[in-house]
Amino acid sequence: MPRVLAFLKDFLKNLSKKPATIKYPFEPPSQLPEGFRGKISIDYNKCVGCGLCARVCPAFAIEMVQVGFREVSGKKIPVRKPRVDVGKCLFCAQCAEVCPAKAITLTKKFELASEKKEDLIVQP
Amino acid sequence: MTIRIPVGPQHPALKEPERFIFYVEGEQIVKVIPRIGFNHRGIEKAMEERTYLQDLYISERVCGICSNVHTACYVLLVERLMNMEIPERAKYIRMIVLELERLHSHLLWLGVAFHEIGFDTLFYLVWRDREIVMDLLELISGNRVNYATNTIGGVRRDISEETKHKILKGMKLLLERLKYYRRLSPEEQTIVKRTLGVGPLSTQDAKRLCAAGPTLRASNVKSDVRGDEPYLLYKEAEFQTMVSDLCDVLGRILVRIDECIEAVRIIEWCVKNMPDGPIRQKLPPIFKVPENQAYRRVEAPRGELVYYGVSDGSEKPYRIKIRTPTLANIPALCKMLENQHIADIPIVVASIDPCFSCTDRLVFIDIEKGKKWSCSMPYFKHLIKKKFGR
Amino acid sequence: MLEKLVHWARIRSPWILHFNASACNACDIEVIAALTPRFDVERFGILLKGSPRHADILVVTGSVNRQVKARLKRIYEQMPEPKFVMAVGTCACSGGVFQHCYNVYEGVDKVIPVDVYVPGCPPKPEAIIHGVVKLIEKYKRAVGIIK
Amino acid sequence: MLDAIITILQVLIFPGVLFAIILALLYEWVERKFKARLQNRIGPLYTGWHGILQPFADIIKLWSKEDIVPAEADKTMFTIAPMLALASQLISFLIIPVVSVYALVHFEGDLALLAFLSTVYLIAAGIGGLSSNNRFSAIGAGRSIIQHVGYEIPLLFVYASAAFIAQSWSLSKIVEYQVKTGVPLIAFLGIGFGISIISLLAFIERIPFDIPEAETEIVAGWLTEFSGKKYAFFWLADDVQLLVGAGITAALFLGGPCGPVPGIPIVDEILYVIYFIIKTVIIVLILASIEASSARYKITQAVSGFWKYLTPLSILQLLIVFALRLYGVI
Repeated sequence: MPRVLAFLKDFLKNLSKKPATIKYPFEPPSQLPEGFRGKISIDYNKCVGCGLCARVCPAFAIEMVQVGFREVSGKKIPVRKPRVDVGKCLFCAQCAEVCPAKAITLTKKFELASEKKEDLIVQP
Repeated sequence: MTIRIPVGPQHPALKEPERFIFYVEGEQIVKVIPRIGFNHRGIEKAMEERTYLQDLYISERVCGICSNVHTACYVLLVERLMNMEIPERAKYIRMIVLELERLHSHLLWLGVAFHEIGFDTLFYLVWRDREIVMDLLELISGNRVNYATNTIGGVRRDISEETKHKILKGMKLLLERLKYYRRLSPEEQTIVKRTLGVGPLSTQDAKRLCAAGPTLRASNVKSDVRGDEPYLLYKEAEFQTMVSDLCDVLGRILVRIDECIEAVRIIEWCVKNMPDGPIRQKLPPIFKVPENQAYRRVEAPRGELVYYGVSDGSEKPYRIKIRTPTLANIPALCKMLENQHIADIPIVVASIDPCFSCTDRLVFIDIEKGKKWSCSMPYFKHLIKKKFGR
Repeated sequence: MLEKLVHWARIRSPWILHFNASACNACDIEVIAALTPRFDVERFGILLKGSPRHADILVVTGSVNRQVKARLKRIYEQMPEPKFVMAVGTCACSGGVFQHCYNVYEGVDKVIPVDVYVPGCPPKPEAIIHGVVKLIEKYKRAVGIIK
Repeated sequence: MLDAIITILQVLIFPGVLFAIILALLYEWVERKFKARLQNRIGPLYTGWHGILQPFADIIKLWSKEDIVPAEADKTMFTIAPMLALASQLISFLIIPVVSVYALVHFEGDLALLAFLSTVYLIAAGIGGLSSNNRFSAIGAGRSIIQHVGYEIPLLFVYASAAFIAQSWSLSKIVEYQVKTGVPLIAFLGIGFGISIISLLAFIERIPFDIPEAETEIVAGWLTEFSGKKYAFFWLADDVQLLVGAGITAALFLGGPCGPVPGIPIVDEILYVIYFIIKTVIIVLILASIEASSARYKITQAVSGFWKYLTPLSILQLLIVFALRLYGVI
């Protein structure tokens, strides 16, 4: 037998309950668990410039750019470091997983909105 | 007088850019012409151009709602291509994420369905309860929607004891809410008015038009890939295939709520029986797959999902073919819409839980001429023959 | 004085129109999730409108493909001035994982001008709210309320 | 001369147009906030105290937006429709007693004028929908008129029963009757009150009868093509409509602005306004809770429901009133 306004009783209970809303941005967000995948961060001191991250990146967000030269037994070898375009990044953390030097980590930073795309690039 | 009403690509009922052209007389629909392809991005082609590991993330973005089931099917496919076995614990973790995803997808759908019939408060409350699942998924994987937990050879993240505890707690809370919705939804008068007998699809029609997933089960056909061709550990996890004999939108609502309740049971079983051990077999980031071909099917939240793959010995797949449940459901959808009212369009279209971003992969449409054709099986065989000579 | 009132009203009542330009649904459900009790963007006066004629902010998700390009342009043109565009999700910013796909334009800004980019795959609802806050800041700067 | 100026001020400012607009926008805030709380949300929060200025911001923003007239629309009709809608509702408000037992405009038969003005609003909606030359607008306009045919008859029967009890077709006289006897008409018109609430929901186009502007079905119905100032007019008309509907219902069944007063001139009037606001807010809250806890009917279901259940019930109500009169209860 169908009932009219069957849900009303339950809804009226919500009046006395605290709203489920979290007042972001005036309150911190609900939860940011350990291992949240946010903006990429690269420790360029640790980075060995192997380029593995650029090869596995599914979104072509990582590009190896030349930052200088290194001398190995009299020869000049170009040193390359990754440059990340966060505007292309998928936050899949595959680069962090393959990095042999553990130079890449994913921070908890998720507020990435920007007016210009150029602001989103992580330069070495 | 027949009026032509275009619905989409931008329409509040369909959040996705799809177009349906309805021919209506007064308030009654006489003909439906679906026009898919607004969401075609060339995923299958892109998969051929990238390595197996990169493809994992493309397959995840075939559809954002059932993202994990796509990767699950993809990794099962690649593992079959490579004849690989994965550790026990990985199977349990995969199943937990898969079922959590089914919960999130069904709850999302439930909210949307209530929204389509104008019951906004239930939409808000169901989505509030869905946040329990989203929080758990974020806890397990680090992202709310694209979990990236599956990888070829296992899973990428382990589930700690603390997380297990939180999952069980969340499931208990959710079960209570689900039972509440299950009890009251078929009783509320306005919901019954809008869903009972709307969008009918008889058992024969459902079989004849090859419907899939909850749409098929709501037409009283007991068909579920998890039961028919068990993958992972669905054989061991005892669960029931939920069916409904209502053959209408209300049936689809009830089947989905029942499935949610069943998914909660499966998750609880997995969490309680999870063995210790390694979670993945290590593979190099770029690897080669021997020449082979294979297919896998899994039960996505929307129905049967099929991946077919051909490898040619290189580090990139030669061909990946995806068949998604929404595509299978579109003929049935056109049948359901016959002789319905304009007011029923949103709820009936929503009742198959359409996911057009899954659907639009391989339909060619000439934009200028409006001509449509698709990549057929003979053409596909021709391609294989050209490559392998068989 | 009147101008100040108008700016105040525009800042306080940004109505959005959501357009899915061949996205994978992930960003879309996060945009919708931002409306729901946990996040409740109605706090800021944001309402989701169905018709482009009523909206102020066009929220575009997804990598724009060839099919949808003309539609996106048309919807943008249907909106009354002043209008703003938010590109939500990595695909809308740059094409994301679908870069180099034959059917994809790699970003909303190739078709219509974009005011704020919100990267993320998908961005959390909080990140989308943050994007709106950024957009409001941009508007305030443009009309000279803040420097 | 002074009288004329005072009358003009009364019409334009208090308790006339300006008061109506401000009160209507406040009621929109009440409704939105209450619905948000039922949905376990907060609702508007940062615009003014708990978001009380939100509707004002919406209206001012819409006012300042570009005003587009579609190329294919009938320009004259498209422009007239929003004004007609707002004007019809503002005139209706003048007939409702707010500051005293008697309304600003009152004459024998003003209840019929109210019913007519509600039809004018529907005509405005119809003109707006049909002139914008959009399929969704046309469907919305058609639905709006069909629905009006459904609820108008039972509503008029209820008006008739109230008028019969007070022996007058004037809203102010009906209020006066209730003051004289000291019994609000809801005591006799219980069924009528229910019918009037349901019809009111249909009149102001809220769930479960928001069929003409059902968002998920036909975008925004007859409002689809309106933007800028014209949309602001309709938005405002919608809010004033809620106020007018609540006001009529309060006047008919709850004794309008009346209540215990000390008898000091200005204090009385302030108290009357407060009573009016309390009674109408209660009706708005009832409407909002029904709206929040039901789904939308189909147009066929709505109209057949009105004809099958509400019309016979309203006739029954009328018969009950006749019987009561016959036995001298009233």
